[in-house]
Amino acid sequence: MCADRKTDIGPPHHDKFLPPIIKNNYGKWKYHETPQRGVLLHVGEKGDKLWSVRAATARIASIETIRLFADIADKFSDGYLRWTSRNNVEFLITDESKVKPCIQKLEAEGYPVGGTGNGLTNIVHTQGWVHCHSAATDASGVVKALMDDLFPYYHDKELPGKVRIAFACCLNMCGAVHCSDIALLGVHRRLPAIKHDIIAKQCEIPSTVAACPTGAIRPKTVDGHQSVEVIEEQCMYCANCFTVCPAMTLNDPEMDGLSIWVGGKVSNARSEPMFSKLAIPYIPNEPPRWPTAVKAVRNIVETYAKGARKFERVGEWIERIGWPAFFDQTGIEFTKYHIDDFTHAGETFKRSAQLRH
Amino acid sequence: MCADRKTDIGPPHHDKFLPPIIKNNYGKWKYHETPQRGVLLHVGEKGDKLWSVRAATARIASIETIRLFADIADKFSDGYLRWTSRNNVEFLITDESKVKPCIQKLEAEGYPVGGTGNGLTNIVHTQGWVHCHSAATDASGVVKALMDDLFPYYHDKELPGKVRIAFACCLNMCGAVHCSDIALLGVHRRLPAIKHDIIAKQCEIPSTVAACPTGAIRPKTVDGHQSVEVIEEQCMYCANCFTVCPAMTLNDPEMDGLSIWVGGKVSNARSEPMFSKLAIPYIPNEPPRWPTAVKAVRNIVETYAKGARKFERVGEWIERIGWPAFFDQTGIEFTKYHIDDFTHAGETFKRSAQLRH
Amino acid sequence: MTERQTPLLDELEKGPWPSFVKEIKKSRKNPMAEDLLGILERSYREKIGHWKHGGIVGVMGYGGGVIGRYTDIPEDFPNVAHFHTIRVNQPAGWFYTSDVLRKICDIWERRGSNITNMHGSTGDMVLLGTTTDQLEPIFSELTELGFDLGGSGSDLRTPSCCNGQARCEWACYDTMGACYAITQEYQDELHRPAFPYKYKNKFAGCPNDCVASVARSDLSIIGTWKDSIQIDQAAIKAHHSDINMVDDVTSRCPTGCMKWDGAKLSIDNANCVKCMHCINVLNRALAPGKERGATFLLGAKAPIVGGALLASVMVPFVPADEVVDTIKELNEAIWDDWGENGKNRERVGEYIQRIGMGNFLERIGLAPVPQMVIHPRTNPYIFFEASEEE
Amino acid sequence: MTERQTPLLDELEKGPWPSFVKEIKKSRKNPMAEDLLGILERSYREKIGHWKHGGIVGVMGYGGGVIGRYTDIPEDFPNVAHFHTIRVNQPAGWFYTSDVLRKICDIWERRGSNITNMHGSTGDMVLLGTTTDQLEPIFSELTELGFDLGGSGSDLRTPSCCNGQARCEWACYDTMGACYAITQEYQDELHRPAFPYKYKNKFAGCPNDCVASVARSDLSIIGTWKDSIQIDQAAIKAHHSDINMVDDVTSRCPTGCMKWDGAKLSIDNANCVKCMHCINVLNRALAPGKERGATFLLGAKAPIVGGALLASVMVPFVPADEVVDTIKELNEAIWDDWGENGKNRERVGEYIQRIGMGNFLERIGLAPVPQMVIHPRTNPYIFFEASEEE
Ligand code: SRM
Ligand code: SRM
Ligand code: SRM
Ligand code: SRM
Ligand code: SF4
Ligand code: SF4
Ligand code: SF4
Ligand code: SF4
Ligand code: SF4
Ligand code: SF4
Ligand code: SF4
Ligand code: SF4
Repeated sequence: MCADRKTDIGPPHHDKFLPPIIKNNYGKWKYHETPQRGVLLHVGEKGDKLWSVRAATARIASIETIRLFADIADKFSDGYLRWTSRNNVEFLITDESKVKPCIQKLEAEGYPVGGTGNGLTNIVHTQGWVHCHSAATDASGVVKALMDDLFPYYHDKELPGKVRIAFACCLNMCGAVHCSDIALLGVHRRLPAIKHDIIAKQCEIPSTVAACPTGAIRPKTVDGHQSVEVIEEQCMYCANCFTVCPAMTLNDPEMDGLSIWVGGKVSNARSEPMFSKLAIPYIPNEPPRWPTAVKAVRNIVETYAKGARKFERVGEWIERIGWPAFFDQTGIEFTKYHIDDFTHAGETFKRSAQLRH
Repeated sequence: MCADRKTDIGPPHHDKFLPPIIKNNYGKWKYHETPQRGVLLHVGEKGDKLWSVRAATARIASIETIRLFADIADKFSDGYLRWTSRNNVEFLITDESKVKPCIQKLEAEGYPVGGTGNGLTNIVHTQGWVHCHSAATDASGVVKALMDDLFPYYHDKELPGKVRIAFACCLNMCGAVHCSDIALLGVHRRLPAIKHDIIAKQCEIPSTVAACPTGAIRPKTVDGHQSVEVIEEQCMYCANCFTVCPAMTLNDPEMDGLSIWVGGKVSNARSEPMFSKLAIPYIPNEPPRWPTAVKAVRNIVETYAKGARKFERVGEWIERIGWPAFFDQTGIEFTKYHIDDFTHAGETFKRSAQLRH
Repeated sequence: MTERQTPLLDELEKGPWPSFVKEIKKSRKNPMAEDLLGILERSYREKIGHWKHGGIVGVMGYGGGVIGRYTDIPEDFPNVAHFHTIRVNQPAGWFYTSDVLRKICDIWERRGSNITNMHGSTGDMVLLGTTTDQLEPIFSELTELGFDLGGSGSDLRTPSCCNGQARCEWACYDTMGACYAITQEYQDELHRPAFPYKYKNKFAGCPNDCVASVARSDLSIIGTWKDSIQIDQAAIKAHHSDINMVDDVTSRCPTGCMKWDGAKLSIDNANCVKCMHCINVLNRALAPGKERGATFLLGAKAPIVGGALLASVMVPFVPADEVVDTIKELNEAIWDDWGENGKNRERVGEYIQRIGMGNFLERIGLAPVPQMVIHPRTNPYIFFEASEEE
Repeated sequence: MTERQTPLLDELEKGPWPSFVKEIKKSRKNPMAEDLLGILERSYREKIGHWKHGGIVGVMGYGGGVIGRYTDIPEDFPNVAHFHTIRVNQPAGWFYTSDVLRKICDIWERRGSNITNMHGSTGDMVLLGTTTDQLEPIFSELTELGFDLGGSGSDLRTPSCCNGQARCEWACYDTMGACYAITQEYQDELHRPAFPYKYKNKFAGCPNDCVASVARSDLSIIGTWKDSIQIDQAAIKAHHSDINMVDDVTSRCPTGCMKWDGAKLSIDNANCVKCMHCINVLNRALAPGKERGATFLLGAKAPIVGGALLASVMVPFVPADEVVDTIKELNEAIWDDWGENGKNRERVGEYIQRIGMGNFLERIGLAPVPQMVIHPRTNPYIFFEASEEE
């Protein structure tokens, strides 16, 4: 270790990367407009104008692509660019005449411009089969298939309000799946396969037992090995045991798949933040293009587009029309799985006679 | 046992006790009016008219009083009368000219007429020191003191909406305390006193241990007796152990008292049924007239009367103005006890930035 | 026997509200009432009750209907050494004639304390205080008069109902008829506790729920309707003097499904949730629809042990003429399952939460419908069944 | 090395949306990328992932910032036998220059897979796949460039923020400044996991919460204001063509505190809950008030173990210039208590529920205020304290 090894320096100060117009107008923006989908125009108190051109990315970015973005930035936005909180890239342009050419260039390279205003933006998602050991499904592939299908809603077609889709490949939910207008979530449906021969070596049995939220795991000696057993009726396939102990795997080619959730949000606009709620408990994994999942999401988006009022988020729309109408209008089947049966289940029961008949 | 001992005959059929006008108009009433407070006029489809004169009772009724009501019924309502679901008595009159004299007679005897429409009606309450072994406070005495103080709201003064007060002398809540506009609830605040010497004889130790919702009770041998101990931090004085085991008493002259709850309702009108929420965690028992409790309830009623819109129930008013405003306007102190810490506590935390500042 | 001094209780004779102290004093010639006054004065002084846990007392063949009660200071108050209450099953809707009331008073004068509760909060007529030896005679005189005992213990508790069609224009089914029918049908369940815990049925004729059924009964049957609210546009004018159509009516509709254009009221009935508010306010002009029936809700209870519960929707709509049969089906299916599998002192509402609503529905043979929930689950902890495997 | 056939993945090159398969193929000259394609094609065929639980790998002196990853079929894909990710702490607001990006690409070309995630869902720049021996060199080149690693494991995770005052007229405090200050302040907590579990800070400039802080960070700091919304009545006209003042604005206000009389907009600011809707819609005419600051909320998390949580209000309002200091105070008070008493893998939101909010507040020295709850408790299970005895 060399003497001048740097540690704990933290990230570079953002000032280094801010274009002059932003430094000059920091905290002094007056209003914004959206001259066209994918373009934001922010106007400063003194009239300074900043055009942000927002383009889609696959989130996974090759260094070739990052270098391409760097070149585009050099050409149109004085070398300044940023990413958004949802994996879009934005070019920060001060010269209005460069806005259209920048858009053209991006779209020509396969990075379509859009995602602002009321409609779809990029999907917040996770690693999937590209990198994670926990994944009950792939992430990037489903996202790609979905966004291809819903593309117009990103690019030019409006929806009543913002629709935020999120994707997570397992119940750890490394994304905003629990609070999204529409969420896709990888699910397991088979009991943990226990490697009895090695579990005692790889894992601490007591902490594995303790990891189970429902108490389904019990210590047990199997074929002379110190191991555990899982009570079938008590397992809901959360894979928390697997997170703690690699010798209990949940991944399964036939039983794994996706669930779909709707009606969450995080903004405080109009309504308070809301959790996503179960719409479809299970759809099988259908690589490479997950047609059933894609069709299911399109159906929800289109039913919403037809029924919602302006600005209404998916959850607000459903609250207004009622869940029975949501299931009715989408044709999605309501099953016993939709009725919560975990710790706070009773808080979700309809405890009133206020019903549409 | 004599041969003709009757059992399982059930209650008499109500037909026996219905006046002819009700039999003729059963299911055929058209509308009603309230010609004056305490009087309902129901009009049948064919124009038949029934006046119901509603009078207060103490719920506790001596047979002398019941005989008095029987006499009044004979005189003014052809012998027909009923009680309501809230311990008022109603005289069912078909001859309009008998309405006023009936009222005069009732009030002269000390049974004031009122309780209809938007205002106060009788308090649903429980046994208290008159009969129950569990009571942390008396019932009838507090109710009497309260209704004396709030009397005009029963008799002639209007409130924005119906205000239903309920009273229960312990956490068993033998009343609608959990869903009342204003509720008074007897509370214990001292650990169960355990009769170690007799507990094993009087109670089953395992079921006593199991009765505790928080698991505060553990088996323990005390002075050679098989008994139990209570972990202080885990006890919230619910007295469920006492219900199961008389050798664990909670009653305590100094520590027992009352709590006050607000904002519950059961009707579906406008808003869905709601639970009552904690307003004041503890007020000492102050027999005979519980002045602190009476003042506290009056304060809530009057703050509500000032602030609520027409038809608004207490809970609806508070939801509209917000709980901070409720505490502010009533001057009631908000403490850590107001924040739920039981099983579903987290569901009551404010999980949004929507706040008035 | 000399009358006791009761300086504290005397304070409660003052004021305009009917005084329970006066009621007890009115009964004073009865030594039990005199001792009750004394013991209560003592409680007022000492700030503590003087009653003991009740032993099991009752009438032959019944497991409920009597609450045994003894004082802990019988030496001072021998006349309330035993002071049991008798729960007399009230007639549906609490209707009486002067005649029948007098006969009850006569029984109670001879055999009890002279004091009653009209009524207990489950709905029974509560005869307050007698001795063990009087129970059987009282029972026999009551049955002679056509009355029977109500419930107590782990049984079907005395059903109760609002006065419904007897005196209310909004009743969507015959609450009193249903209450009577159910009470009669289940005399055995009412008198012989065999459940894990108590079980209550209450009947309200419309969503105003004047018997608090949604909060106070395990099975709550609330009248409602399916079709459109009946509107008499002309009659709206009758209300005009005191009702502001927007402030008081349309803006208070929970779903905003009403419009008032200054002359005409229109309702988007598909979005009406049958809350009753507009009908309550405009009672001469509006009425529930003609296709009437009831919503069934299950599981209400007081807080002990897991926290209070309101009842939740089981069957969104049952036509009026099928209400009684559906109650029987549901009660029996529930008793079969909960009766078998419920833990001791576990109300059905708690039982459902323990085993899961989905499982419960399967066991009692009801199909899940979205009306049962405020919203579908938010957690991803789904107990997928093995049968789901393909 | 010959390029593999990837018929299934090739299907994902089609269509208008940017293709991650193309991204990986663009990096194909890097053998790691080539093997990633191969292993992914295999997963697509077999419908199962091929990654193993990560071992503990990292850079010297740090306990986080690297996620160890190994394939379970190294024999077939030796180039991804090790395939660790590096979490690089992004600059606040994700602002970059072309220049700095190219330098990062250069490092990654030499020492990694050529593939990145821009960005990970906590906010880091994620360098996707390298080998253990490269970790230290990469770290040294990154720090040379002025970058450092982000968090992983049971530490303070990489804080993130919306672009706030840099490019948004609504930011009520300097989110980027606060994010930077906090990240720098807690370098030790970020790099050396010492908590019971992960702990996240996110900064949103206004209640629109463009970083989803209320759902995804343990401590969420959301900008807001105290005084009245600034109204430019004249500017409202600018919106008139596409905005209906009643349907789109006033009727959508959650508290109904706005009135539009056809010419003038008035707001009852005492009842405004700062939801942002009207400002969002009328952004040329309305603006947050001038007395700005932030609301602090605590406890959000994903479902494992007890179910997902949104953050809940801790401090209703902190003036803008006290935000950073207050975060420090709160973070440190929380870490002292939860750090000491939290169970392993218990997020602070779960911890609070276990020990009780009232107790938690006492321990961290905050006074309870009604803003913290939707409503006061409904159950009567109050843990009265002995100190309450008189
Ligand atoms: C760039 C970005 C912040 C950043 O620092 O990266 C951003 C920027 C803006 N947001 Fe946002 N929001 C951004 C993520 C979010 C998120 C977070 C998320 O989706 O994960 C939310 C919360 C979403 C939710 O509730 O689930 C969010 C909820 C809003 C809202 C509230 C919308 C609503 O009605 O609920 C507004 C107001 C509006 O759109 O009028 C808003 C408005 C805006 C404005 C208009 C603010 C401004 O004046 O600059 C910006 C342009 C919005 C647009 O896209 O039309 N932004 N915005 C994020 C862009 C993400 C993307 O690439 O699409
Ligand atoms: C008499 C009455 C109160 C009154 O003054 O009116 C009453 C009195 C008692 N109730 Fe009750 N309950 C009475 C209506 C209620 C109600 C209200 C209702 O039915 O609408 C409730 C709340 C609703 C519910 O069922 O949850 C109620 C919830 C309880 C509970 C808590 C049950 C629970 O599941 O949480 C207990 C405790 C128990 O059962 O061990 C209880 C227990 C008791 C006991 C038997 C106490 C005991 O442990 O032995 C009381 C006997 C007192 C006595 O001295 O007579 N009583 N009890 C009511 C019955 C009169 C009647 O038959 O009409
Ligand atoms: C007589 C009684 C039913 C019975 O069979 O005994 C009854 C009778 C009527 N109720 Fe009720 N309600 C009766 C207890 C209730 C209860 C139960 C309770 O309080 O425990 C409720 C639910 C209260 C709650 O939500 O907590 C109740 C909620 C209503 C409502 C809804 C009020 C609201 O805005 O929430 C109405 C509608 C109205 O008042 O316009 C209503 C309306 C009525 C009407 C107007 C119905 C009618 O057309 O006859 C009756 C006269 C009301 C009045 O007092 O002005 N009744 N009513 C009960 C009288 C109790 C008493 O002595 O005061
Ligand atoms: C890389 C990333 C997903 C992505 O593709 O972007 C990620 C990846 C992993 N997360 Fe995550 N989490 C990532 C953001 C999140 C988020 C979102 C956020 O921070 O806004 C969440 C939900 C919010 C939260 O904190 O609750 C999240 C909730 C989890 C959880 C559940 C934590 C909980 O309390 O419920 C786990 C399980 C665990 O910690 O054991 C988890 C565990 C993991 C592990 C380490 C899996 C494991 O058990 O080893 C994943 C490593 C995957 C890999 O191959 O790299 N990850 N994780 C995100 C971090 C990138 C970055 O630093 O920017
Ligand atoms: S959601 Fe699960 S599978 Fe996906 S990246 Fe996170 S931990 Fe891995
Ligand atoms: S998957 Fe979840 S529920 Fe099943 S055994 Fe593992 S930890 Fe328990
Ligand atoms: S509330 Fe408690 S004390 Fe009062 S009657 Fe019921 S069980 Fe007895
Ligand atoms: S009073 Fe309640 S909490 Fe305390 S020991 Fe008894 S049962 Fe447990
Ligand atoms: S519940 Fe409805 S039907 Fe019954 S009395 Fe009340 S208002 Fe009338
Ligand atoms: S009954 Fe209630 S929901 Fe239906 S129209 Fe009237 S106010 Fe609206
Ligand atoms: S959270 Fe508010 S301040 Fe931050 S970018 Fe979004 S709208 Fe602007
Ligand atoms: S910010 Fe929201 S709450 Fe405030 S006035 Fe505007 S719409 Fe209403």
